[in-house]
Amino acid sequence: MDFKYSQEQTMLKDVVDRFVADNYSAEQRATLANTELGHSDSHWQTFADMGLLALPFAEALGGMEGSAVDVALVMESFGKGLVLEPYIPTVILAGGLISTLGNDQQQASLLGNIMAGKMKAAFGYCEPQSRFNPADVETSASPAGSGYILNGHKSIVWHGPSANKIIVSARTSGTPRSKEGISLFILDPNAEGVTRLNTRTADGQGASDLLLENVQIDADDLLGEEGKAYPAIERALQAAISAVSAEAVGAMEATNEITREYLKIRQQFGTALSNFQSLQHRTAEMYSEVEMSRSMSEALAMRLRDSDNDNNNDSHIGDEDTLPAQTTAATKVRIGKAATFIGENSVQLHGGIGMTNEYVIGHYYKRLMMIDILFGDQDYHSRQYEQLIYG
Amino acid sequence: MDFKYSQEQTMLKDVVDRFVADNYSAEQRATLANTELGHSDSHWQTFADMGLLALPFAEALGGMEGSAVDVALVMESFGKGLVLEPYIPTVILAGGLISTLGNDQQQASLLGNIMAGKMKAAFGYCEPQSRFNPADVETSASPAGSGYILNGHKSIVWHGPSANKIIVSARTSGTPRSKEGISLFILDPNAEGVTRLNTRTADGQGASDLLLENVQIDADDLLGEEGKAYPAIERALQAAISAVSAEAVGAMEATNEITREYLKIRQQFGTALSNFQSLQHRTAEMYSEVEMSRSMSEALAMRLRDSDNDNNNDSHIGDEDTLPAQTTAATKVRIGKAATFIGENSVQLHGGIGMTNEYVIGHYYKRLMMIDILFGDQDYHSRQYEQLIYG
Amino acid sequence: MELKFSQEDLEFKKEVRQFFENKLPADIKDRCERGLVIPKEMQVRWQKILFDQGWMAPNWPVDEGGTGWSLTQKYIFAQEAAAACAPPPMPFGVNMIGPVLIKYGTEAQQQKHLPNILNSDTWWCQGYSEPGSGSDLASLKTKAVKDGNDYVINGQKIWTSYAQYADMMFCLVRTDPDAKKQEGISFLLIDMNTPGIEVKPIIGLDLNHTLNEVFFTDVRVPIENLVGEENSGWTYAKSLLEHERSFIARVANSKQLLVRLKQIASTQRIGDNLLINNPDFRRKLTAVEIDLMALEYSELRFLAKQMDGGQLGPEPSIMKLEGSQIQQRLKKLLVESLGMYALPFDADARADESDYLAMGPEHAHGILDQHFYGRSATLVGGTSEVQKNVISRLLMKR
Amino acid sequence: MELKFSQEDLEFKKEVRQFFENKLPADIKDRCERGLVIPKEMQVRWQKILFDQGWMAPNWPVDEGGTGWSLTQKYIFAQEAAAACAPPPMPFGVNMIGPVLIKYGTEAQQQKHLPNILNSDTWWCQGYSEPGSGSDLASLKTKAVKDGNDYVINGQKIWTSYAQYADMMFCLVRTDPDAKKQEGISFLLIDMNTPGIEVKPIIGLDLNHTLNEVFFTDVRVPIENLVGEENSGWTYAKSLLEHERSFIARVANSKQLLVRLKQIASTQRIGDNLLINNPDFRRKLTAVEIDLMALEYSELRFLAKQMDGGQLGPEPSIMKLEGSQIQQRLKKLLVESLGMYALPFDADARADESDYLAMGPEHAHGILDQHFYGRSATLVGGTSEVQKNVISRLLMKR
Repeated sequence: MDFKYSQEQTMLKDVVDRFVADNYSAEQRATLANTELGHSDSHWQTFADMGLLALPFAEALGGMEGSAVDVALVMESFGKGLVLEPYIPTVILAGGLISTLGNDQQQASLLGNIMAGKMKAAFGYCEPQSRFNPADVETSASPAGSGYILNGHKSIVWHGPSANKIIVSARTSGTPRSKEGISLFILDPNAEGVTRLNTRTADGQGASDLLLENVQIDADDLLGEEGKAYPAIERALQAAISAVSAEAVGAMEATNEITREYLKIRQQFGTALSNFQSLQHRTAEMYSEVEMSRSMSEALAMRLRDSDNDNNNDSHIGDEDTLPAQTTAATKVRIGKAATFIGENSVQLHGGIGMTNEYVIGHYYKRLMMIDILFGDQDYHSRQYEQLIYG
Repeated sequence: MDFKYSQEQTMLKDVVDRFVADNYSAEQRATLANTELGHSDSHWQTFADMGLLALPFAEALGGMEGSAVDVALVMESFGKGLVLEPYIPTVILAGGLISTLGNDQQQASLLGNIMAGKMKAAFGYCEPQSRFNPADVETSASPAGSGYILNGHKSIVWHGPSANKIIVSARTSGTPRSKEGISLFILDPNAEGVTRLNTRTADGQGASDLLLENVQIDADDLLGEEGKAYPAIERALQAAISAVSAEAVGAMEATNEITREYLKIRQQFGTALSNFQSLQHRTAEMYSEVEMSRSMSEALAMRLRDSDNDNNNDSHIGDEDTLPAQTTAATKVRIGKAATFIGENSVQLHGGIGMTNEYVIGHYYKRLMMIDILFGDQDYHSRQYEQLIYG
Repeated sequence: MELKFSQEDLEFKKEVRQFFENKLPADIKDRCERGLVIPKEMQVRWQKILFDQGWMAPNWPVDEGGTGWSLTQKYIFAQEAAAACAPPPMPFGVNMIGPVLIKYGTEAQQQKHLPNILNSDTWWCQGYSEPGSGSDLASLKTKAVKDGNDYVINGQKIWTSYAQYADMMFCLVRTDPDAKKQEGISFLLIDMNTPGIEVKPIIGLDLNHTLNEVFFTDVRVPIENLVGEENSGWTYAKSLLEHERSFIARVANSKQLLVRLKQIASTQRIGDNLLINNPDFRRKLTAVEIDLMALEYSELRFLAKQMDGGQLGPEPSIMKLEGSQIQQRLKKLLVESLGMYALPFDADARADESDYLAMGPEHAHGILDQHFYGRSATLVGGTSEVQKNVISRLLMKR
Repeated sequence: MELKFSQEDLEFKKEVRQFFENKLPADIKDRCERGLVIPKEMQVRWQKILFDQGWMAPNWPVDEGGTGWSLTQKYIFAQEAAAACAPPPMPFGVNMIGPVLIKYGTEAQQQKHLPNILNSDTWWCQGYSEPGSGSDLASLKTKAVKDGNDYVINGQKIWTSYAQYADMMFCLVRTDPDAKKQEGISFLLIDMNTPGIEVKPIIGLDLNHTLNEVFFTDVRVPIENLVGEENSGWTYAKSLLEHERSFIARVANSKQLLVRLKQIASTQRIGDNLLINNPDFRRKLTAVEIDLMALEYSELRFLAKQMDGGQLGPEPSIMKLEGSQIQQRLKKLLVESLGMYALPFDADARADESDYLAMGPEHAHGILDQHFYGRSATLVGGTSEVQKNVISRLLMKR
């Protein structure tokens, strides 16, 4: 039992930390966020050069065979600087699905491009009525010739605007909320019949709605077996939740540090704010929340890594009787609670300056708030957790 | 619009306040609680002499025609001293039911005795499976000759041990949780077939379970129409919730005052505890909770009084669209939350001495905790509230 | 104890409701309902309608243009205004400086300013906070030095709401640097067109321009613009805060938020069901609805106390504390109600003034604005922490 | 990063589980499961079984009678003990004074006391708190004055758990009234049979007699009962507190409470359904279950840090803070699970030693005891408020 990074991991962490320190000051981030793209293609290329875009993929495919733990340490550093590049959508979601379900040709062409930094990708699994349920797919894919015709509405595709390819879920059979009958397709967002509506999220990232009207998809662009995609979707979302949880931990730690520094400097009533007991206690609670979150995040990463490797739960400490899906849901709930508490209180403890767009703390708050919603909010994952236990 | 007591009400309040001040010091209460009976027959006679036992009954029956507001002001004073006598079970519940449903003969004999202080009574409506739902009645009453035979188990009859008569609900028709088919019977707890198991509640009051085995009930002891008792039960419980809410307000105010006094006196780290900001803030929150509770309690009392008099909601301020049942449920939820918060924090702020049976604060805590459960906890009444709105 | 409207009250209520139904312009109502910032033109247009009706200044004496309403009528008016989604008048003129001038202003000041406040020809702003003085307002440093017939002002104000629109500012300045901090402060009226004033925008979390920094460099303000006595400004500022306290809990506004939340939850789908039927969401809604009910009865109870001539102690602080928390809970639930559609918040769409998001349900528009701006509810007008300090100080004295 | 048991660990776990299955007496297990106070006879009987097994003192060095377990093994042992509802050994001897004597005691003190602690022949109590010194322990006033070969003790201790059973007390006394408050304190071993000691019961909210006041009137304690140096007692007391910190969050215990809660909720009826199927109750259960999971991983993470030789900073305070809150939430949910049967709490039945309530489901017995006693979790060993002070002090220094 240990929670230490290996030597390789420590090296990786140092490299990513240094990148964030050098490139993600509050000012640098604000400049980047205000560009048309909203992030940096040059940073993206740097990620490729650093090997980050190849991190989770198999060595045979040219990847680095990194685990969920490795991804988590990268994401934690990203969280500290509120990194804007589409790492989770491209590498973890789209990349993860291609790596799990893709045929040799798909893996070679798509993953190769992703790892080289030449392609960004996204995953469209939400719909207006689905809220957070990935099995709620009303978008239809009907056979047409050797391919399919897609009709429907995929909503809030994270980092859709910059994606060269978007993997979308569509129903090839089954009733609207059945886990059976869901298929994945590799969509060219510029294809005929696709209307891509682009927007920014409150934390400055890209998002798209896709209106699909008789969109023709080649048979080659079916990802995995027809109608059998759900388990891979679930697994990809678990990996994304692990990644975003680690990001939240990094962001929460930074938020707490910035807030404590502010309290030490800001004078009111003739003394530093840090001398007021009620504010001291709040910082203690905020610290405790991030510690609990870190424990969940690291445990989840190990859990997912180990469940990739073998299925023997007996030897796993602390969750002998717990499925990876349960640990995932619990982590999202616990971290959502912490993120909300820390985000809101960091603004409150800053007072007026926390309410401004120019100062950095509001951006941490917004990102933490968005993370609470992303991939399902606390209610959704509490219910998921209960369904796993009580059916 | 006003929240003032009338002159008569102020006089009544002064009399009851004086009684509590003279007879319910912490020491006096502890002595009383340790007697076999657990309260005082002499106090009970004083209540009769003061007219309190006749308060809510019609003038025609010898009562004082007092409203829910009058009852609330008495109960608030009782709450301040944690009065132990069975006022709500006898006067509000049993008395209320007899006054609503009783025939002339029942009213004359039973209410006369109650008002004179010669009879204590209780109301048995819970059962082991019913939790807080008064419509969940599995106890059966089968016709036998001109009367009935009762079989079943009524549980946690508040102040059952000292009651001379216990009104119990039993099913004469309908399915187990139907609101139709519930009848009320005036039970002699010493009748054949009745096993009365007596206990004390955590706040030092009496409670009984009644095991009913082929208990014969005369036709004369049916209270109201057969199978039609539910609306009267609901109304009696609303009156009891209003009364117990006012009691809670009195108890919470006393709790807060005792706690603040303690903080001012108790020295730690070279200064009074009242100088620590985190404890100051807690007292502010505790104060705010009791203020919110008082508003609910007083509004509920007025609401019930006015709905007794007419059914025109339009002119009622603040709850034009709200049924009395909704205000009742909301009040119980709001006051349960406040009572729990104040009770627990009063112990916490006292530290060690708050954990002792000898010191008074623990008794306030226990009473407040019991009030949160009595007649339905926060979950139960939240759900009741929702059912009234959403069906 | 009585919790009923009189027949007159009920008739007044009907009249007020009809007024809002007939006179509130649809475009203004729509923005207000969505929680969007109201542009100056709309704000002034609406205030002039109120002025024409004679209802612009319920808190002023009748002979200055007030309505002569009882507290119950003021309560009814506030309820109906919020229920109708009518924007409240900008407080800086009618609710803040107006009453101060009526009480402490010279006749010349009154004649010059009160009519323009009433008919909304003058837009006022409030120069209180400074970079170094947030909760500790009395530590303000902006200096006014007498020079001939003028005060010369140097310093900086911050968090000045709508200063970019303002014609006038009422402003706290330090006139005696050697006195104890509350005692060297004066209360000045400053024409915002005076040379030496620079207004710089502060963009908020909601990406709107509501707040400003205001810089003063050798700004000359005629001595006749001093309100009351020199160095007694703190007294007037405090009296003004008292006026700000009525309906401080914003109960009527929260009731409207609750109505909106229920409307949205009744249309927002979750799979084959509606959000309003989701027991988790419903329970949060019930919890806040019940807390709001207690808050409203408290508002009524404290109002009744005032109507009886009773003095309020910690009550306004309690109402501010609870009221601001309930507002924030409601605004969070509105965000939560949107599910994934809570994410979009498009700065570009804003810059285009297109105002409407490119995607998502129509009701999503404005909810994040309102939520982000609403985080200030527990900060402005005394932070929650300061309110608790005040409450406990008053309690511990008892 | 690794979160797996080794093969040896898994075998150890099996061995420990079997031990509890075979050796824990059913009567003791039953009381412990219900949350009832364990009488002295049962406590000692069980501790002697642990002693026979060689498992009485996992924290002692092996040559003093310790087990030589790794931290992982200690974690496993604590988990299994709690899951089996085995009462933990009374801490005052084996976990508190034992390690102090091993580190600071004279050889004579060690030889005299350690064996009797290990075999539970001596029952110890802790003389720390005084009426005037709660959170501010170092302000203690009980005086020890040297007189010949004795210290003469006068003063009073309070909240002394199980002093009524104790043979010995370790006690903080003031030996230098003029020194700064932490510096004039000495650490003494006191035979509870010494003349001049009076133990008076304090009955708790749970109506049990766990706590006591202990009065000292001219109590003579031989100088050889001084531990370490005179006036250095604060150091030893602090080192002892460090030892108290392992598994301070009581995760294993809370997991057992959760199991019990689910069992009860699975039998408790609501009408024609079971409580476990009630969505409101279930959600509260889920919330605390998830928080407990985070707490457990935190315990493991901090344990791993210690195994690596890392120094803990605010972590023990965090664990105490979160752990005590979770315990209280679980105990409250147990109360809530009973519905109306949470009301009875029969002092008379207790006085009769009949122990069982006259009514209600069998599982209701003990739940209120546990709940009321559990209110002290956020008080003893440093209140939640003190823990937050400690955490923020450490953080602000960074």
